[in-house]
Amino acid sequence: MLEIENVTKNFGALTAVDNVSFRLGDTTISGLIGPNGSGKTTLFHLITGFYKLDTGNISFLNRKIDGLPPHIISRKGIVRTFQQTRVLPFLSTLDNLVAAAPGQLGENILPLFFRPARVAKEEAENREKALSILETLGLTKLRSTPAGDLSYGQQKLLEIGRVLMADPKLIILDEPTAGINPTLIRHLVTILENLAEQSVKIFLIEHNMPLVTELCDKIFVMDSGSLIFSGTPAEVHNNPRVIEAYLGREKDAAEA
Amino acid sequence: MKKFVFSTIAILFLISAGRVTAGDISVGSVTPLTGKLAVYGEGFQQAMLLAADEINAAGGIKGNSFKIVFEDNNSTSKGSVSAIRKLITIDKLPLIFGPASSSNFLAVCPIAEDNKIVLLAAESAAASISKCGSYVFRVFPSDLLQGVGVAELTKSLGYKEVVLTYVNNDWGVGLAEVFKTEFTAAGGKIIDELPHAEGKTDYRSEILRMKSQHPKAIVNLTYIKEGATILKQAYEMGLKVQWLMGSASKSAKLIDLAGKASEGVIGTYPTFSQETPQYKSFKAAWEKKYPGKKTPVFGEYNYDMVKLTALALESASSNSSDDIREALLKVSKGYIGTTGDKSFDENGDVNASYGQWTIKDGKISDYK
Amino acid sequence: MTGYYTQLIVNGIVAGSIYALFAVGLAMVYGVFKFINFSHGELITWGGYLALMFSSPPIALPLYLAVIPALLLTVGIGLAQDCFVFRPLRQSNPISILIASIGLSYLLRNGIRLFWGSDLQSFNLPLSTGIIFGDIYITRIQILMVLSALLFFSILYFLLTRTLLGKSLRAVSDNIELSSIMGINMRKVTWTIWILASVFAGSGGILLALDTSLDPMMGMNSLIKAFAAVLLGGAGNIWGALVGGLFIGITENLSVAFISPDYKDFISYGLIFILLLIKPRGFFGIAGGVR
Amino acid sequence: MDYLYHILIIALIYSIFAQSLNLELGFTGLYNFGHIAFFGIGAYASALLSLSGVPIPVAALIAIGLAGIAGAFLALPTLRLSGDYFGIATLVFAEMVHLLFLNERDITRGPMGLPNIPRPDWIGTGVTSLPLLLAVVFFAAAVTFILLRIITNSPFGRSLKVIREDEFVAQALGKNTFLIKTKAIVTGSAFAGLAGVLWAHYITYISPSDFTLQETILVLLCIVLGGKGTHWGPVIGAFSIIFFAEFIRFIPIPSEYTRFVAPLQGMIYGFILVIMMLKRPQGLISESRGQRTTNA
Repeated sequence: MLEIENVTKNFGALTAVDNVSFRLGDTTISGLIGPNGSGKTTLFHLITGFYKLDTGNISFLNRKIDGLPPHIISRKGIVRTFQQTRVLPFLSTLDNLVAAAPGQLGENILPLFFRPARVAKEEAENREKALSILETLGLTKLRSTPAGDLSYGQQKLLEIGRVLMADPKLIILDEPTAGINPTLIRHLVTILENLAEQSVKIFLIEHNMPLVTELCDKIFVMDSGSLIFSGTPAEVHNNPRVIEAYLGREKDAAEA
Repeated sequence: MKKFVFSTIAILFLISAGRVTAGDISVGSVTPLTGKLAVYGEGFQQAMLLAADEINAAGGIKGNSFKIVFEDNNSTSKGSVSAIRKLITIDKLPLIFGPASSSNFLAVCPIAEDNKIVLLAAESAAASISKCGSYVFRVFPSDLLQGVGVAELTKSLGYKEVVLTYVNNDWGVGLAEVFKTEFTAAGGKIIDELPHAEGKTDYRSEILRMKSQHPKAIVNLTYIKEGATILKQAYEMGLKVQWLMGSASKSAKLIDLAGKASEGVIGTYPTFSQETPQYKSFKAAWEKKYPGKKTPVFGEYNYDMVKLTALALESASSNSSDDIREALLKVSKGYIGTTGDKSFDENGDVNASYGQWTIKDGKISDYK
Repeated sequence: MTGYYTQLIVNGIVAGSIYALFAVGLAMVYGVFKFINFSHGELITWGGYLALMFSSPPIALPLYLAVIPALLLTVGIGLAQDCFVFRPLRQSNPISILIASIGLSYLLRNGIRLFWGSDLQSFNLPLSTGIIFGDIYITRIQILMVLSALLFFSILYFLLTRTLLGKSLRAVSDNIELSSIMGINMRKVTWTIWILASVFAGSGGILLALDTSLDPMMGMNSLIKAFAAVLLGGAGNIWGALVGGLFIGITENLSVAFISPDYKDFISYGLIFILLLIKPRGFFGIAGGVR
Repeated sequence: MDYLYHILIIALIYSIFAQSLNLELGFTGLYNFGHIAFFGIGAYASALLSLSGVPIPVAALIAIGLAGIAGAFLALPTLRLSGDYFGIATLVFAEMVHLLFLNERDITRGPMGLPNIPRPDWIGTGVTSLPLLLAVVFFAAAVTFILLRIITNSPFGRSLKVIREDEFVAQALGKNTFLIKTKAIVTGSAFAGLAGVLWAHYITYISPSDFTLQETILVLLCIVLGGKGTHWGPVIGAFSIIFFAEFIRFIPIPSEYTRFVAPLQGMIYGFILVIMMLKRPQGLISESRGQRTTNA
């Protein structure tokens, strides 16, 4: 469904993403791994339109999406989270979710005055949906707390919830489990697996290898901006280049 | 919220109640004590206070002491409107001295007219003030006269072609319009015309542009601050021309600021002889009250305005605006103040003859 | 006529070098702390007024000596700004800092009005015709202005490239969080920035006052141009500030030859507007992005 | 009483103006330092049209529309700029508009200003018109308050806040942030235009010096003091500031000291801004954090 062809992105002299090509087929949950600075997040920014690519093509459901602004890409069904959590701190937990509902009529000014009933109905439906997502996330009790007051892990969950609210076709998660405790990780895994059953595709960056192995059907490995390998978790574990990419770094780090 | 508003209002009225004490006869004054015109406002105020002191020393008005309630207008029209509303409603004053600067004056005109309050101006020159209404008077001659004066001066000096520059505000533009009409009608030619912004510190580009026209004379209708800066910078840039200026820059302050660059400037001003006993006594009183201070621009007009007002209040049959207005018209007939004859015409304007001033040896003197 | 244009360009360079002096302090503060300091203009004004105070009775120091306490006090104001307002606000949201700096600017400007009045003031320097090169006139003060700007920028260049302090300063403006982890003495760097910014602004203010005159709005008026210089040069970039300052000075002066001088400011503003639109991140753009 | 009417009218006009800026600054997080331009455009447009014989209500509506269009004109090119850059662009825009008022003398009469701006016949010009004027201005302020309250309490208002809190998140959630911000600026500008219209027909004389950066700072102070991003904040701020300014007139000060009053007042305003940011950045009223912000 997502095709990436010969994508390159330079920052000045630095090539962050170097001629990367791959496609996300029918795989339900795919992972993207690689050492720090290997260009994973940059690639996510390119897919979601936050960075403009220098060369190459990206298409989604057979339509070209590179060059489109982020909000259009989001409306086409690719919804993302960010590496560092980005909740809306002043808004309540519930509003964080309701705000994410796509295509709200009430987000235009005129319908507020000319079709208030319709806006109110839509708002009620969105609230209903948001409440049920809060239920799933286990955050119901915190619905009127400002999102900025939630714990880090809860904020991560809320971000996932926000993505769910947006009716995505493909979810892009940038390190969803970084910095949260094991109990919450299990909770998250359950949520993601449930999602996968509802035919939503997931593409995630993750450093937690056991988790990646458990969740993902297919794994892509990046190093220094290039895609060096792709395959099933088992294949990845046994691939010498991948091991070298990781171990090499660790060796360097140990010597430094 | 409500509590806050009401308590503020309550405090406002509480304080205002004791403001004008019995036994006083008060008039109001909207004066630019702050803001960009504060340079002048302080001088106006001092001149007015000088006159008030003299009036009180001479026994006040009908045995009551005379008082001027000053309200600052921050040199803006918004401030002027607030100030005059306060003077009219809270202090209930029948006569008010209007703010300097024609644009501020024009903003308060309709209010005075609507409330039938006598409004006097001592330095607002815009021609349109004549049309303000029957309660508005000014002891300062209209621009119309001054523009004609400058045009005549230019002609009499034999300049057929001049560069015209003026401060880009209501006063400058109004004056320049009159000058242009008069000068071109008499066969003069304006080679280049450029306004300069008010209150800047660098006019070199404007001067260069004037210089590039190689004029023999430049008519520069501007204020002290702007005038001094232009003269100084022109001097530094080697622009040697005859500068012709208006009355607003006729001040010792101009010489202070521009030094020898101001030497030789010729200008016009609504003339009044400095040899009259009225002027001499003003000058003496000024030096006594404010030793070491030079008489401010338009100070004499402010002084005359207050003196004339006192006369009108003295002769008015009551303290109502209408009576004061009547009295003012009456006492002004043939009144000779520091600045000459102050007889009001039907528009509330005074006549004036224009004299010529020049700067010689670092002093302002009459140009003959 | 060529003399006319040359003279306009010369004037532009003089004006521009002063804008650049103002801009560089703004740029340094922006570079490290990432906010636009509205009260920077007041450092300019205070510099000028303080020099006037020390050079006129009752203190009446000769001008070249009066500059020293004036600059010291300006630096004091700069450091006080940081100490009492900006340091406590460092973790606040950007709009709070911006509003606080607007408030500070208003406070300091009205302080000038309180002490010296709104009246125009000037140093009573002996007046003389400028020095003539061909048909170009330039005054001694103007030469001093350009030379000082050159000197200040050379010193700054040396400081930034040749000294340890300069290196840590540059590191900090690249990444403030990383630098504090790397063991750079943040307090020292902060002080340096404010001292440099105040000295540049104060000296520029004194020079500008010597060249023209003093009024409470002088800082605010020059500040808009300095902002423009910073933005044109790329925020946080010191050399950009120099180029931006000169560019604005020359453009606005040259424009007078072609359009009415009333629109002199209009042209430089319009230019800022257009250039911002074409190059939203200035001439020397810095890579920005999401994280 | 006239004086009280006058203060109330001025305070109400400023409360409209402050509310309109609050929509941009408080709710959307747009640092618009050129807001006075739209106040000025509204005032000039309505004054010029009504002086040339257009019926006043029509002139007022056109003027409000023009202010809104001018808002779009500012928004379209500048909204791509990030925070500080946008602030400078708006500041510069306002200075340019000011210079146009000052120098396009054939249209605006330049520094001479526009005197004798008419008022509707049923209001009239005399002293007796003040209570009626107050009623009209109060009505306008109330309408502004209600409309802006509906707008900000809606899903639209929520997306404004989403943009304020995190524009990237808004984009990632499919919000067309550019369009939404443009709408906020157009709406804010139109209401600023309304305030300008009321101002012009109340004072009946306008000149370019009424529309300067100074006024933007004053209205910024109103918002910050009252509480940005709240409904009552700008209103309370406007009333506090206007009443405070008038209150100072009643402190008996010997005339030789009056020249210190305005600088001190300015210093106090500046000090309040700084102290508010240090001690209570949310203003007198704080924006309700959390809770449900929508009821549409």
